[in-house]
Amino acid sequence: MSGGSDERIPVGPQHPSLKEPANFMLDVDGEEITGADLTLSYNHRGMEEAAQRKDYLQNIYLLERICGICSHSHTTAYVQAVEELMDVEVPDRAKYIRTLIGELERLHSHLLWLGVGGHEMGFDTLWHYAWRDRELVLDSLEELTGNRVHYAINTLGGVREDVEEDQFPMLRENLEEVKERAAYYAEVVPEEETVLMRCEDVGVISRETASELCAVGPTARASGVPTDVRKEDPYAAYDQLDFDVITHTDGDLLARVIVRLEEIVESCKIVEQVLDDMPEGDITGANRPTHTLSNMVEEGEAISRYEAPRGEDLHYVKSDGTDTPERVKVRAPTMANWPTVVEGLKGSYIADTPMIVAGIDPCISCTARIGVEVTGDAAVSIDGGDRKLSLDDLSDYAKDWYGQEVN
Amino acid sequence: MDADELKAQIEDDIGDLITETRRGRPRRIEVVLEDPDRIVEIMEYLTGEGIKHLSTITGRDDGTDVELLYHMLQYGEEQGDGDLGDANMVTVRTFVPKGTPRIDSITDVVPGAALYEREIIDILGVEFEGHPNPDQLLLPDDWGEDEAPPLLKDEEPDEAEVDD
Amino acid sequence: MSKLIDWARKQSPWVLHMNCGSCNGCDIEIVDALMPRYDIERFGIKQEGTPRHADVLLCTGPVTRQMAPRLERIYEQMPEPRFVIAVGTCACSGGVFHDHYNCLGGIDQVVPVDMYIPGCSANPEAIIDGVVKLLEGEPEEAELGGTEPPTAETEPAVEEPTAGGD
Amino acid sequence: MSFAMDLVYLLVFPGFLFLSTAGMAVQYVDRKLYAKVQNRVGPPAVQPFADFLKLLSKESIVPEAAERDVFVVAPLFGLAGVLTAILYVPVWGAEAAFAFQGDLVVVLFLLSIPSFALFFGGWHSRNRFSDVGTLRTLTQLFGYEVPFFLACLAPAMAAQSWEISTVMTTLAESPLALVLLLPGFFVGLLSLQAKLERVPFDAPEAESEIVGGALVEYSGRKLALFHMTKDIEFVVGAGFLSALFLGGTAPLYGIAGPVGGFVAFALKVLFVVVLLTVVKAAFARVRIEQSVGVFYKWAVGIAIVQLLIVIAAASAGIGGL
Repeated sequence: MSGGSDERIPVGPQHPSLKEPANFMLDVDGEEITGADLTLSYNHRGMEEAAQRKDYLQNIYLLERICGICSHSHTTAYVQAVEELMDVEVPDRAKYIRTLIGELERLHSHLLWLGVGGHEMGFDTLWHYAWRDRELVLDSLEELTGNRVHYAINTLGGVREDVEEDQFPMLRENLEEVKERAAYYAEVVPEEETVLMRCEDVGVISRETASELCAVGPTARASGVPTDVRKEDPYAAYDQLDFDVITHTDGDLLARVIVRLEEIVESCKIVEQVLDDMPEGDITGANRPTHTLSNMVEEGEAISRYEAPRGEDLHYVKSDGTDTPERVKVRAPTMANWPTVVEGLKGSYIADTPMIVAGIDPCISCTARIGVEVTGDAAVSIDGGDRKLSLDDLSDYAKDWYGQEVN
Repeated sequence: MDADELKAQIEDDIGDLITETRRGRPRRIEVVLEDPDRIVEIMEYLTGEGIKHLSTITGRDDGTDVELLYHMLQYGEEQGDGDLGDANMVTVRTFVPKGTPRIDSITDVVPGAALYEREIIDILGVEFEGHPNPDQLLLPDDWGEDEAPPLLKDEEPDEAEVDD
Repeated sequence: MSKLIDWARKQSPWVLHMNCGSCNGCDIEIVDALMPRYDIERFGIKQEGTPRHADVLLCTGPVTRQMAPRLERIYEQMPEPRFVIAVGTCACSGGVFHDHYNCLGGIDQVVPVDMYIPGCSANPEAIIDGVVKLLEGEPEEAELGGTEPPTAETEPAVEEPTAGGD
Repeated sequence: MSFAMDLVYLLVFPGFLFLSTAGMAVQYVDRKLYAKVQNRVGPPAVQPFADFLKLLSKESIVPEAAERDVFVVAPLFGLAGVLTAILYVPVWGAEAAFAFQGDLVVVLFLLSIPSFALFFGGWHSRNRFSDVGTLRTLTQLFGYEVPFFLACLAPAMAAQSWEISTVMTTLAESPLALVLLLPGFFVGLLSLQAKLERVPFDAPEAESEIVGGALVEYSGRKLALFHMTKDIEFVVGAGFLSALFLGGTAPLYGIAGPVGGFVAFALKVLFVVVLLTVVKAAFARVRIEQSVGVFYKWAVGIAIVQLLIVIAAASAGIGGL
């Protein structure tokens, strides 16, 4: 990946534009970025190793804390994998409730990304507007599950809380407001001049590169690859709902903005359908006391896929018949999209790096959670004063470089 | 192209390469590759058939050798836009002896595998032959050479207290 | 004169947010506090990018091994008088990651902490309550577990700022 | 006697005391309006004063890598430049505190001193972020300085004088001339926005990209001085533009004397501030090479057209020129 250029510039980790620590190494040849590499060890908390020491129920609590934005995605994917090994039948109502919370999570995640994207561009007004509307979605989630961030609604065999009919009017009202705001953004944002200057044909990813690098979610769909787990491998209640997969062809940052905006409207439609025909019935299939659920898991392995807001989230669970899993593997969507960032950086301006990185809506907490066993206390080394420049430090470097070029 | 037809087609095309194929849930096909050195060959075959999307590589240490699972997906666009109904998942399972944990890297056939392979290098110490840039991805900078690669079982978790 | 300086310090606490390996649930709740609905700017709180400009360091996450040295460095760069607030259960005690090999379990393992704000993702009201209480000069309550959790009747600190309101 | 008056001019009325309070008022209006546009509540009126006082009481660190003397002097250098500039802008009557033929060029020079102060301070604080921040400040300085000078040339040519007071009085008589000078006013506003490094031209201190730009290493008293310099620069810049393009204290000083003149001046400064704050809220940040591009392609073009209009108007004798 590192090009033949003379200069290798470390960027980050204490970088303000990325709310989470990730470190990029950019190979720079003047203004052009020829190669990029990344290390993610800053957010590495050793989830999977810990997951092997906790039983199936405790793991729901742990895996929910992988990421603050898509916590429901991880628990649903994990629970669906374990349910495959438990031969328990999840009732329809529980499936509908899972879909409802999943789509509300997609709404608040996309609105969050729209705001952060605006902030990256310096367009703080968009940031404030998008996050103000996001509060409506968080209100709905708090109404349904009692918490704004980690909802803890999933359990083995179904959901822990039921939804009542009298909550629906408030949800519908919030939804109406969000849908109207999303339509407003879809109309205004792609037309705004300075947004175009920062987004149009920046970090372009062609359809071939996207599918070659196995990109997932909105990042892939913005380049024309129609991949959406809700259609390909329907889970929860998605087979009984109709919605379409939004794709775009240009594959640049603007396409990613537009795809996410239209997906907000699509998610609103899905939530309305779920509210309209929410079936009756109980909310968990395993009619046993919860603490005994962990021992119902037979020996075997299972893979489950889930369409998280950022793309396909894959959970692999292998059980050896005891109440603790033998191996839990989580591949979060952002891990699949990192190569597209590296590809998008190549040949683009250095100053666009924060925008391109924000383009895939990176969730660094999802990607860095591999298990490690410590045997001794390694000496803590503080990285010295090597040339750690911030992302846009480099455009100044480019100016000097151009200077020599011209005279 | 539903899962059974795909399974039948795989069996007669590359029957010699694989020991057995299993059908779990709908759309899940598992293929056991007996000789790890032919991983690139089977990958070339699969990508030729349109199974190009590598979701991830799962590594597990089962005591004697390291088990690697390549989760591949049949991509939607082969079935035309919009019709994504039957994207089948083909999992290739292969075993690498712990003594000589070495396997060819598939990055030139599936470029998206680079990061997943680096993850396995970090946590299981498996060496991927021909990987373009195998340096550390996930471990902290001060992760000494002497410290064992992460999920290898031979290292007993000594003082990390294991809760109930 | 010192009374005026105290008032000024309480009226304009500049905040630097640092993520030490958190799941970004609390980080987003901190940013939520900046947004129109809660808008901590009405208390004079402004978010700053560099440690040099900041008075209060808002830390989240259970301090992964890789982030510990950087947290120390950032803390040293902040000019006196400086405060540290641990936001969220992970920052207070390591939370669900307390027994992980790679997490040091809580901000107070690395830098002295003045105020603990519990909550698995502490919601914006709790964060505002914590910051304003710290500045109202009640640091002595800040032993582990911090002030009592923000129960219903301690309404979020929306009362008029000390000197003439806006 | 006149020495005492000069001292009062310098220190009290259009000088330090008045300007620092005006600077804080302008900062309050700017932040409050910005918050309201984003329908937030925004800071209390007392906030700028509290920020300033708090910064004075903070420990102000001089990094050992930094050049000690330049690092300390830079903020004062900037403040001095801006404070003297106000003396040539008429604040209450037809005449400024000090006026002489050519004071327009002097004010243009004095207004760019804070950018140089920022450059020296940032460059000598030996921090990677501030290195880039300072060089970007300079890059952008070359961008907006040329169109700014051209734009200010137009009213001077229209009034055939280099003295701000006479330019203001002559232009005030013929409203048609002010209308003709509108393109110049637009370029002046654009350049002032870039001079103050506000969105959309705030690449030099882009918070999300290079943390704090040139001011990264500053803290305590010196940071307070820099912030005050920027606020005062805003007031003086707005006053200067309103004097040249909007007739400054024109209509009221005749009728209501000095107080009326001052009210007119204050209203026009407020108008410029509100205009620039709405611009700040409505746009995203453009990249540094794009902002320089905007200035060289668009601003210089409009300024030249503006000059042609003035020449044509003068030769045709319309607009009282």
